[in-house]
Amino acid sequence: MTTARPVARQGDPPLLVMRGIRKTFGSLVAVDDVDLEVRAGEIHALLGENGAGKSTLMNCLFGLTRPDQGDILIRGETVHVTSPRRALALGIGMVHQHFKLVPSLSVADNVFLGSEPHHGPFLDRRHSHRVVGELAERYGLDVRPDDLVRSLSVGAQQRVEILRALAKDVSVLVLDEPTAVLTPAETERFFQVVRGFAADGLAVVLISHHLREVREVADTVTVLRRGRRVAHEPIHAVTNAELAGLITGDAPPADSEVPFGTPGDVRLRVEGIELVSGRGKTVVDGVDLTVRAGEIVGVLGIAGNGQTELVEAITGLRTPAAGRVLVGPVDVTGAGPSAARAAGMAHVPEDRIGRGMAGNLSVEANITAGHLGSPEVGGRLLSAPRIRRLAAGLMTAFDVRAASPRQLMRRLSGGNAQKTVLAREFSRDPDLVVCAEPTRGLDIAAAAFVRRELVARRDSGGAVLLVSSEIEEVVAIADRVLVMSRGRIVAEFVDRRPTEAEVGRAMLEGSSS
Amino acid sequence: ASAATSAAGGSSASSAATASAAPSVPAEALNIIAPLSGQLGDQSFMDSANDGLQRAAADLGVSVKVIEAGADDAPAWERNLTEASATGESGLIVTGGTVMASTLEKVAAQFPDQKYLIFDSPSVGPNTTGISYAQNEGAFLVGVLAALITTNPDTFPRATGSKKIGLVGGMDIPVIRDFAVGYEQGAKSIDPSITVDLRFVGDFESAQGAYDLTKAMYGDGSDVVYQVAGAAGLGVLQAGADNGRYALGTDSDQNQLHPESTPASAIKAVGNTVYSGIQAFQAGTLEMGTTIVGNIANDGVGIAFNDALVPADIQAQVEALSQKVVDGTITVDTAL
Amino acid sequence: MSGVSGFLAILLTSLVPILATAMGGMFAERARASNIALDGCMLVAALAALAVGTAVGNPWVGVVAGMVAGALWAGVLSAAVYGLGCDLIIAGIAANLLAVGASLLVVQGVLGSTGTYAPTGTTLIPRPSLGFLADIPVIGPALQNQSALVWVTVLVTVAASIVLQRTRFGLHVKAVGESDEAALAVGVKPVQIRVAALLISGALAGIGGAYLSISSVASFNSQLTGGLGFIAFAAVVFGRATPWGTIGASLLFAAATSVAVRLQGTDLGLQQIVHALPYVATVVALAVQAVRESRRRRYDVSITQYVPAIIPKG
Amino acid sequence: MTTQIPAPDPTESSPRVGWLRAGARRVVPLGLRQSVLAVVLGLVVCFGVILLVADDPATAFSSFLTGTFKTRYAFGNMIAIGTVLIFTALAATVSFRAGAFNIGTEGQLVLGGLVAAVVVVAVPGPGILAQLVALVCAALAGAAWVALPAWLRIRFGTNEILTTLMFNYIAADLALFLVNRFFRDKTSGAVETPPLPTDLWLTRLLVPSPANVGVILALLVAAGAWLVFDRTRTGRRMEIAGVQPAFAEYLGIRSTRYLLTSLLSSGALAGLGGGVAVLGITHAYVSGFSPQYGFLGITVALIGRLRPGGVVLAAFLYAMLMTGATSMQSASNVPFALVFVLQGVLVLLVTSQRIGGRS
Ligand SMILES: Nc1ncnc2c1ncn2[C@@H]1O[C@H](COP(=O)(O)OP(=O)(O)OP(=O)(O)O)[C@@H](O)[C@H]1O
Ligand SMILES: Nc1ncnc2c1ncn2[C@@H]1O[C@H](COP(=O)(O)OP(=O)(O)OP(=O)(O)O)[C@@H](O)[C@H]1O
Ligand SMILES: [Mg+2]
Ligand SMILES: [Mg+2]
Repeated sequence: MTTARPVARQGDPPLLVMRGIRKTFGSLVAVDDVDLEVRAGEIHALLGENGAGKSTLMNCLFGLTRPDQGDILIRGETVHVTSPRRALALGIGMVHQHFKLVPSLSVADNVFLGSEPHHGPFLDRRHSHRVVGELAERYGLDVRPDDLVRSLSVGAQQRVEILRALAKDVSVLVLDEPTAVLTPAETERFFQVVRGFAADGLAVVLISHHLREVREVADTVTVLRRGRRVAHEPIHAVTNAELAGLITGDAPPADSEVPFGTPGDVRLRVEGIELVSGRGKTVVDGVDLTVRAGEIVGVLGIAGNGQTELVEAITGLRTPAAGRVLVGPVDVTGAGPSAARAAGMAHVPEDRIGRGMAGNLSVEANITAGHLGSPEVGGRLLSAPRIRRLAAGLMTAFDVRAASPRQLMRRLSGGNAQKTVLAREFSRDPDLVVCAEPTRGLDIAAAAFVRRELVARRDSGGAVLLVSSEIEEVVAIADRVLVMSRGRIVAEFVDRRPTEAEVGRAMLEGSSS
Repeated sequence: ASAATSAAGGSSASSAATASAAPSVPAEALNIIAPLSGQLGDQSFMDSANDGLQRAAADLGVSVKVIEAGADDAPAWERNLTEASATGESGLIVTGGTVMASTLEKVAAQFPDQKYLIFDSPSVGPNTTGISYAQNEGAFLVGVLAALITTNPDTFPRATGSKKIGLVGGMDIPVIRDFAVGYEQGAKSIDPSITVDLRFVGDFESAQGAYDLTKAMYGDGSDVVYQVAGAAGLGVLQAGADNGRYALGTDSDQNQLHPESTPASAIKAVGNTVYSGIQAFQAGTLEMGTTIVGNIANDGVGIAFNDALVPADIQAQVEALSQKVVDGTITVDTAL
Repeated sequence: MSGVSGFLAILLTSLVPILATAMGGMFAERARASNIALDGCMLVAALAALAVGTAVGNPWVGVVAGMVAGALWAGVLSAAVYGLGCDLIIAGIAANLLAVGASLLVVQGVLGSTGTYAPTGTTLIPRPSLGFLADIPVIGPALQNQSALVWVTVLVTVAASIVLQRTRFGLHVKAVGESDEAALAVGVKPVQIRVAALLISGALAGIGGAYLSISSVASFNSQLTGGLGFIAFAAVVFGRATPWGTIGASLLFAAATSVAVRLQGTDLGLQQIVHALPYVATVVALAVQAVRESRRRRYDVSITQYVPAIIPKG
Repeated sequence: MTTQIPAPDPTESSPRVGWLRAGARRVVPLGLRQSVLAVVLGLVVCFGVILLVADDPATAFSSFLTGTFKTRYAFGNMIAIGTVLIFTALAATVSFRAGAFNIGTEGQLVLGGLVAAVVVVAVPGPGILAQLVALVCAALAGAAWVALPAWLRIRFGTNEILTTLMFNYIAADLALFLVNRFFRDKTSGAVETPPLPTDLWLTRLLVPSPANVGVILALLVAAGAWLVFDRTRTGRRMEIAGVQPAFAEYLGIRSTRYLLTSLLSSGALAGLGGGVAVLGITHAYVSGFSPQYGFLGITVALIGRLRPGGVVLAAFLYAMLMTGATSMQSASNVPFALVFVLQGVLVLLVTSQRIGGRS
């Protein structure tokens, strides 16, 4: 039952209204009293730092989490979104930041998962294939209904996610960082599609970290900072600089200017590394690089361009199909992690949870795990007091905050877990540190701590290979920046700090599709 | 009615008196504990023993407590036997099963004043009386019958005259081999060209497995299959009924389970011998350190015919050979 | 009956308990709720089928009772896993132990029998005659007079395959088996689907169990499965939890049993060893499968995915 | 800047059969409190069953709980059973800690027992030497029997739960074959080796009970296990490899080597348990000498929280329940099967994450 419509400033009444939304996780307030209004035909950008609460807010809208407080209104009526199924029924669709697809099912099955067209108990595959085909055609999304999702490229998977939202006949469409994994060409095509949605009268919420993109497509922006809404403006009313200020807060960036180091001997030499995946795809295609003492070498690339595999090859976790890895003078190619470690390498792994720690062992066991070979932990038999002392010392030095050294590792927060990894790796006083995505998921203070530690290692004569997808971070502290794309090094910036734009262009231009 | 050559008739479990450990038994009455090496319910060996025990309880005024144990739990046999001995309250401990012999030997030595009766085993010490059965002789008789069946398809309409007979054993263990030897000898004494198909279920429990095995044996030509497979043997008898051939029962009279296809059962008169053992003990005539051998001569083993299927002349032929065993003209081989 | 027909006949009868059970196990496996308690489900089902079938006087009621009992037992497993938070595998092992204990207690405490429970007067599952069809060479004699449960199993197998491949439920099972996140995002509840899959696995194992106790012989004891439930489980694993794979693996293991039965007839004098053939076949099949899989993923991205610990250290 | 790598790697094939790729699996029960609570709850369940089936529940329950301590014999029995359970539970512990499920301890134990019975009479010289050689051979036999499943698991990731389980059945058939063919006591109708001469029996304690000096060996082995687990680098590395193989790999720990060592030790311990059971309890290889000691060991290991000390306590506790059940069986009409129920219930309760769990 529609009542008198409030006359909105920009004409139509908002299709979607979120009012006073609040969501806490334990003591953390992820979303704090946030309002959001989106009109039909509007593309509304939702901006904010990592952890600002964007995804959480949208998860509340989509029924993936229940807000502690606040109302959601669709076309002026209060709705209770209790589950994703309910959200879809209400005409709310979401394309998730982390894809939620079932790899072994077909595109059509994925698109209709949870609300399959059916005759009685049986699936009506003919119908679902037809609908998927039609939608794909209409919006120019290039996918085939019976392809298996696991055989699709990342971009195609994203299209499947979008189709899934569209197939439900939605009026509100949430796109959570949809372009993070797309190539520039894909991004461009994608934005055309999004404009098409808006033209069809959908209310679109777009989460992105790319101001340029946002400016290109969005009509309105809302900025969150630490769970609070700090701005809500038409896009043309704010400049990029103003937006950046709103996103990061008034405080200047935490890192002060890092001076260059003074390179010494070669500590890591990688020659012509090639890696082939199980399906015969070349993922690393002849990479050469060197890292010297007193130098941080940054390797940047969009996810999936071979960095992960390169690091695994360097650290001995993977045997390359061709090429050599020398740590100092020692050839450690294919000799396993223990050889690389013995040669003086430390490794801060990308997969912190799975590789970098044992969540079900104590912090003490984790932090001393790299020292089992040394006399610090006892003679022929281990000495419990010595282990305890070593662990306590490391925890203090690296500011690891845990209830007790005996606390389970998996109960630590992300930042403290990463500090534990650093403590274990750096305290072995390695000649060479290979670290991958060392600040992923960390808050600003923790990330700054990690960067300071990396610079400190360099300044005390260590060699650091920093593999990351965070341009800002690499540009800020690396002495040399290499850009990796499609398994090759496609650009190198020596003796100067490149601008983020320069590097970003290099990353995107060579990017795989 | 079954004309058993042994006194094993009426051994079906239904006739067993349910009364037993009545607390009202006077103090001087005989107290019997019977720790067994397996579980009841096989409608065969163990049930037959239990039948004898329960009849003793009903008729002789003794109190009986049967203690079962897993058939594959040797430590429990020893435990139960020792516990029973240690109470000192039991005038006679009855136990049984070939597998129990070595355990009893150990335990009986520790309780020289305790008296034991063990069935299906020779005596294992001065304070034990053994009852052993010439199962090879019983098997000999059913072997003779099996041979007569497969060579007389006219008399036995379900037979094909293949001159092939079978035996399904539970597991390939010595006692079962003893059955097999007697069975084969009996068959060959009728016609040396008869072949015996010997197969094993692998355990004494899986009736379905025995059923399939037997079915295969009929498929391979056996006219009649003799089961020596404990509880699994029910599958053999059922297969005989289902496949239009014959099957032979064992230990107890199993003819009535499938009267149309079970011409006879070999009998081990376990219940009867246990019963008379207890009776002798009460009368003070049970000699410790000796072994009572149940054979054809003393009706300890025998054959129970299904009169509806086995005509008198055939029964007479079996009887004739039976007599030869009794008078020593024929010696039945043994695997033990 | 020719040698081949005889072989096929035994293969079919050995196939029923493995295949029916494995088709159920397939659902559970596909939903990532491996039911290692299939053996226990079969055991309790065998007892329920026999006891109820005998009491009611109708073997089909017994089969249904067996399915219900099997499903109930899988329900116990679900409760332990999703209610008590036990590890799936450990709880499965425990459910198997419990099945032995519970069935022994019921046999003794309720049915008043011990060891083997073999009631008299039980009506068995009928063995339909095929009429003139029995004259078809080779196949006819093999199919003639097979237990009606053989045909039921064929139907169940077809139905289970269709349910998995062509129904919404099947799709949800597969989705849940691969990604809880993906399922949750579209409102499919993983635990609910897993419990349903487990219940189905228990019910179908119930058919396998009932076959052992009221199809050919009316008798039950706690050893009657002889590990068939585990063989069925191995068939699921070997068949990669796909319908065709599971059917093929079940056929393979049933064939091993059939071969063992036949080899016994040829006097090799190694009868105990022949008896182990189905178990050996299972190990060989699993090994072959693993070798194949490991070839395929030799160069693949290393798997760092960690199955979360069952329980933290105290 | 963007940070996410959300997409599943399309090159990685998704594991279809969940745990086929045997991953780490850790079976460490929660706190001591839970073990105690589980035992108490388990007994409550038993009491419920007893109430249902017993004619005289009070007698049944009291003999269940106190039967072990009524006679010296029963007590010795408890020690004897506990001794073997310590071995099999340590066997389970070693494999669980290494992240593998050795469900084949039963088969390893059976073959260990057979080998001990055969070797002990074949070794010339004094009894003690023969016993030592026999026990070593028993352990080797146990290790040998797990070697193939272990190798398959390590080399190809074969599901060791199923292979070790199948090896139990194969072991039973193999043992039957070997005894029948070569080692049978020709004077006996049962499948057993000839009774050992008394000087080859493990020295008995608490005569006439089957308790024997094997218990000292068991305690020594448990102490050794504690030392290895808690005080050596090998133990720590084994633990890391078991808890999280990827972490171990990253640290340069050859997790497969530790896994192999663990599984072989596990088999050896089970085989040793079989040797002790044969030389100390049945004094001959008797078909059925093991009332499922191997499977019971798994339960005991879990109740003992995968720690040697806990295992020792749990083994004796469990043995007490078993001897108690024996005495209950003679004193009442409650069947021994109750122990199986108790066992199942205990496993569920001990491994539950929702009972008595402290966070
Ligand atoms: N399920 C959860 N449990 C605990 N904390 C959570 C949960 N989900 C989100 N958070 C926390 O809430 C905060 C907001 O997270 P959210 O995912 O909404 O951020 P975001 O703005 O989407 O960041 P990003 O740009 O990195 O995607 C973060 O601190 C995050 O750690
Ligand atoms: N699944 C969850 N459910 C409820 N609360 C959670 C959950 N995960 C984390 N929390 C709580 O959210 C808060 C933030 O946790 P988080 O792991 O994000 O730490 P953090 O503040 O980001 O620390 P760091 O910067 O070191 O990563 C903590 O109080 C934690 O207890
Ligand atoms: Mg987000
Ligand atoms: Mg955090």
